[in-house]
Amino acid sequence: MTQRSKVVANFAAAVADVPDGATIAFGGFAMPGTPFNLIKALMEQGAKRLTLVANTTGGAQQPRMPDIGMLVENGQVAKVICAFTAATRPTDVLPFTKYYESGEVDAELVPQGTLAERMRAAGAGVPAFYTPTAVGTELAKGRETRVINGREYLLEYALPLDYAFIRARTADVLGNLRFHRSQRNFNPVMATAARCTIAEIDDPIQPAGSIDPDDVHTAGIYVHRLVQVPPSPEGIWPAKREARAR
Amino acid sequence: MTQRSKVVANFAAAVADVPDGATIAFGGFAMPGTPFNLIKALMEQGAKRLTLVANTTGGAQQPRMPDIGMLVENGQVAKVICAFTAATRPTDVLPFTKYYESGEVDAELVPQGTLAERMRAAGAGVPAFYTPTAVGTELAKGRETRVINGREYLLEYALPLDYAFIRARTADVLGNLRFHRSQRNFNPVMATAARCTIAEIDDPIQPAGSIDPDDVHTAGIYVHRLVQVPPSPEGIWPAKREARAR
Amino acid sequence: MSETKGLTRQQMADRVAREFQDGWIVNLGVGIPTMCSNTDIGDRDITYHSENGVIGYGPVAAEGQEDLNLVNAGGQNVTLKPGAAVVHHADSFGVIRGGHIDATVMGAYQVSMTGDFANWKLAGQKGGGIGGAMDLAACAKRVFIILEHVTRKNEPRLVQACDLPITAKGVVTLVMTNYGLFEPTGTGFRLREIAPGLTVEDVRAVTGGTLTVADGLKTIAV
Amino acid sequence: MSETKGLTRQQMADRVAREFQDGWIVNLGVGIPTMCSNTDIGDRDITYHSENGVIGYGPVAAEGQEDLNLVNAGGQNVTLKPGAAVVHHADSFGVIRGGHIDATVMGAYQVSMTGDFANWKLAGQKGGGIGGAMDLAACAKRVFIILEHVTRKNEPRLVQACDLPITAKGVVTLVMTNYGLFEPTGTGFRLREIAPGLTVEDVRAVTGGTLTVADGLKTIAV
Repeated sequence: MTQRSKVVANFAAAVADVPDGATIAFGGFAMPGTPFNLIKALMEQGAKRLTLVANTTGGAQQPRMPDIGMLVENGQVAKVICAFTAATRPTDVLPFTKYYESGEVDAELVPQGTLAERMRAAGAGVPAFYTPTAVGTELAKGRETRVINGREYLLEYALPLDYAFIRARTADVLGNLRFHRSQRNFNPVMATAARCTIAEIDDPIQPAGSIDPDDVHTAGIYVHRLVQVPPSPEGIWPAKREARAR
Repeated sequence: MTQRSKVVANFAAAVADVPDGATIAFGGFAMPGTPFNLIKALMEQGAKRLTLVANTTGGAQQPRMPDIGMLVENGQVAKVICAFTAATRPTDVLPFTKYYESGEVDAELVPQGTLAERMRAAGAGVPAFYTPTAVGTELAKGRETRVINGREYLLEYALPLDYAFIRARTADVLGNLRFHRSQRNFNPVMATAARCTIAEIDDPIQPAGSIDPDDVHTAGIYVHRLVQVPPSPEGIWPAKREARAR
Repeated sequence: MSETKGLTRQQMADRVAREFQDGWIVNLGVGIPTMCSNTDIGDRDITYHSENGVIGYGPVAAEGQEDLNLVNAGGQNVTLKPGAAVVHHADSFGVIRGGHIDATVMGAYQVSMTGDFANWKLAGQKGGGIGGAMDLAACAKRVFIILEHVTRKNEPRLVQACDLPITAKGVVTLVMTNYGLFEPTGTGFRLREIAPGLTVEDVRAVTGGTLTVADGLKTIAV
Repeated sequence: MSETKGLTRQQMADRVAREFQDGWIVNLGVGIPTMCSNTDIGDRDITYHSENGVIGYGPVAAEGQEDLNLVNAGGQNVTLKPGAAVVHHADSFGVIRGGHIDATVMGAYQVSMTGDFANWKLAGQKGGGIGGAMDLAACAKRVFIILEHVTRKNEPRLVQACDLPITAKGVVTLVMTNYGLFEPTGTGFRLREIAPGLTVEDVRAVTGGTLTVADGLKTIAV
């Protein structure tokens, strides 16, 4: 049997087919697991009227890395689905906030756990579920709730994706992935929810079967394209500094 | 800081507090991952009017291993929640079937994926969810369905557990677990759904931190008691034969 | 009991396996379906998935080479192919319900011309054996059924409407029997290929509902 | 802008940390709450959980010793304690929603005497910053809030009813401010412990709703 490699030559090739209007999720929580190189490639590719899904819109840290806020500034974005349209600390101003406040870009604000679960549901064929989160808040206004065993829950729908852009430490050519530490975050969940998952990989991509089947974090069936992150400065933020602080 | 060990001296001590009327789930799919030693200990402990949750009621293979059917035969069981009350092949007769058909024991027949998802939901704080499974069948009769995006789905409720009895290959004293190959099956899911998870462990239980945090299959926060499986014949089915067939 | 006509069990499995396309993820049910993984389909790369969370298993292990903690849906000790991955049961049914299975192959008692099928409960039985069949039937992209064409009493298993409790409604895309390869059309069964040594009239005599015959009917190569 | 009275930020965190009981699983929010993990609470074994799936993290990493791929909820490079485990985001919020968090500690703009609190959206703001706060607030066994007792305009943050959009209703079990340690009682705030150098009347003057005082009111040890 042949086992084809999913490795794509470069980031431009990996994102070339993203059409206008696509829904794309981006892994990452703070820096770890963020697909900086794919975001940069998407800015160059130029697809428009995108719906983006991510924890935050970025731009909270300096120096600024490629983030969703830059795609917004680049005029590529119609809507963002995220857990923060503004910073937690009111004195921090996110670049995204002014686009949202001015109405140039739409946003759907979703509690972080609900965001993760909606994508998990999409990947797992669950079209809707109930959650206690956000009951009694402004986010629940006018929405369907249900009392189960004496407690009120909010109905939430699955969030399916066209693309997931993710980042992992290790991959084999079939797309089996391993994440390092908190690099994992949203990445495995988004991979299950997307029709096409594109992963940028820190370490040299390995032959099929190099990862023990018990140690795979994301199964290759969920990953469609792999791109090796080249050495810095061409590749962004390889982030290889690791303490042995155990 | 102290880090207490969750290791219990023996199986009898591990199951001593199981009260009459408890709901207990048992991991395992075919032989791998089945907590044979805990089942045997529960037979000796004698708790009654139990509700048992498992994929099957056992008894399909010879020689017969400790299984749920034996707990039924032992007069300890009020109800079984499972994906098989009878064998797939009508000519195979499960020991459980006659107890069910005679009305001595109640059963709730649940599709296997729904069974797993109901426990996953209980562990993850989702009280109910929709699934396409079993729509239009006898199992859906009289039950609530809902059309979402043009497709009909069945409402299913979380299945919380008092106890989960599971089996893993590797553990540290804090209850972080790793499963070998298809030993994993229902075990991690049941662990999240139970108020008290008891795990029997194949290999010598290791000091805290012996398992790399990226390689933990079930986090120790979900595991309350560990019992080392002693060497055969005292310990049942260590099942250590492994091919290097890669 | 009628003499078994047409294809053997392995020949049925072989013919179904030849439907699998390169890159597919396939779930094989207990019994004849598991025999599909023995079939040589050349260069095509198929990932076999099993309900217990094994993604990418291979042939049954050689005697003495078994890993006793590694089984397929039928409880057989299988091997793993390079690039295999193991997940837990909820994630494994996430693969299924999430629509990631290209084809599922199952046995059945009956299939109807509208694509319903029954495989979990016999007439008058209390309870039954569902396993993962309802999840797979409702969610796989294609549902292939392999079954003997007639019951031991020589009654058709391809029927106008199932009288046994169904596993799922309108999902069957292909039906393989020892008599031939069929498609439920909604108003009947279309015979796509016929077993060697049988005539269309042989088939029609033991098929419920309406039988239509594909243009240029082929004989199954065995 | 008022002069800050009473406890420092670290003293507030220290007092809250001393509420943690042996064996608890605790989630610490961004800001003052993360300072709880610096507090020495002796022999007690606490497992710190962070929204991004880290279970069992320890102190912030020493300079030059950071693992850049390991952060807590505030984005700080932390260390791991022996026995730590990492899970993905859906599983991490499974820990939260499933009721496995013994206590969550968060900052807030306002807390009401019925245990509502507000920490995601300012008056007139479009959108906001929710993060994991609503999940944690709705599902943790205990919700501890740490906040400055008054706003920059010297207005109370402990109020009869929140006028900002709430994060969750009736969930707050303990409120820590620079003025003292309080419990929302439904009909007011009960002052359990007071900051050194302050009187009950100092506290009452800048507290919304009704203030009651615990029998044998203690002064917070700093």
